[in-house]
Amino acid sequence: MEIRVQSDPFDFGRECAAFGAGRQDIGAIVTFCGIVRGQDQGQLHQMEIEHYPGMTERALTQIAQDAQRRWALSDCLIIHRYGPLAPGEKIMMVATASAHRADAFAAADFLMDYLKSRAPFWKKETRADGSDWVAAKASDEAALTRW
Amino acid sequence: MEIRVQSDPFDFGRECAAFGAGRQDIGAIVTFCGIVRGQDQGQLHQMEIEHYPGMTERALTQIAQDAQRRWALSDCLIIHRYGPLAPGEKIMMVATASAHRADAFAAADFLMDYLKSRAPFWKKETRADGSDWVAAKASDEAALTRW
Amino acid sequence: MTLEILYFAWLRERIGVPRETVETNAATVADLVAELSAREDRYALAFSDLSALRVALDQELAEFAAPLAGVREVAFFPPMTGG
Amino acid sequence: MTLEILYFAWLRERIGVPRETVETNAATVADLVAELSAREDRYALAFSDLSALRVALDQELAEFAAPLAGVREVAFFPPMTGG
Repeated sequence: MEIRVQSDPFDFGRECAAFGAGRQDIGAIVTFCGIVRGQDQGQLHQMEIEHYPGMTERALTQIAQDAQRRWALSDCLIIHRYGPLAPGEKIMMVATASAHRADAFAAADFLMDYLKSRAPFWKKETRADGSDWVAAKASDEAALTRW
Repeated sequence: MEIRVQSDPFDFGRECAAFGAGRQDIGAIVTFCGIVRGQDQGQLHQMEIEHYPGMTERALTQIAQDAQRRWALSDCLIIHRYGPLAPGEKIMMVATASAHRADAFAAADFLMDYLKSRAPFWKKETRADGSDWVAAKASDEAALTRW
Repeated sequence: MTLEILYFAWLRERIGVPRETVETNAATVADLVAELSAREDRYALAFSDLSALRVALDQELAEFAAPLAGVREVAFFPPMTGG
Repeated sequence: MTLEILYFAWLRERIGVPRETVETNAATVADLVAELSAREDRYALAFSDLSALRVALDQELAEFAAPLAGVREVAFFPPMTGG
């Protein structure tokens, strides 16, 4: 299990290639990558991600441990960036590995749902007409009841 | 949308890196990779994948088109190998891209379920005590009723 | 009519050939299976449990009750195990 | 007791500082919020709708009714929007 919170970019392809490499007990890998969309409600100039250093790592670790208790995971990776991001940049990724696909899919889906609403990150979007903090969606909070 | 059926290995990391690259309308990418497990019911020496050339490409295209009708996908990729594979080798992958994570997750999960039971591939496993064709699982057929 | 018949996986191994060309007047897939099974034991054995088999007509999955009119390629195989 | 108080996102912007050290006898988070709100308008304004806010005590999510005994770090912030 690995958790990384960083301002630097990460290489999604390289992380996917390295995740679970060389292991013969893994039958299924699921990865998710979140990307800054440029065309959402007018052209986005920048997305700034604020976080709570210390609590972020704790929250992500707890969420990943929760996933490992619920499903038979061989491995689990979460990378999340903070700081200013441009449209098209990769914000974060998760990867899950398991013997079977159902576990890997469910765990990745679960990680994303919890990470959205329970890890201390906040997004601020800057457009031509100014800056706004992204409001939490009721649907994201509702998604947690699936688990 | 891209469908590739090939005996050659593919580079999972490179495919993940290239998928959806440079697009600003994509907010979420989900990828799945299937890998030959070595330790399933005794040490596996080799997995041989047989397929039905012609029908395979048709079936995968239909499954991908189905996914595109059901969810708002920006892009969709399926790569599936055939021929002899060693433990640890990557068998296949799917990737889905969408504005939002729910569509990307559901579509990737759907592609895998249909690809398992509706695309003409058959697996033969060779172990110390001989070779056996992998039997289809009732749970894989049952998974189709989810959609 | 002339049909190209394909066999895959263990069915191919039991029948002993990956494909063959057959002259037949069978109206449906089930009729064709009966005709082949009557021909030789290896077919009768391979086709003994149709619930364990699938059929595709011109590369589309079909039922054993499906008519063969207009069909050129028939494929028999066990349930698929991709992914 | 001495508490380190942290603010994030628009709450940080409205209150005008990312963190501050506060001497207080507040028994619960809600008491602390009332104490801060009585201090200056910018706090009263920022804390006017608690349903739009979340609180963490020593980096663990908590309720506004939670006691502050033994706590060293209190963080206030809007609902999280990670991923």
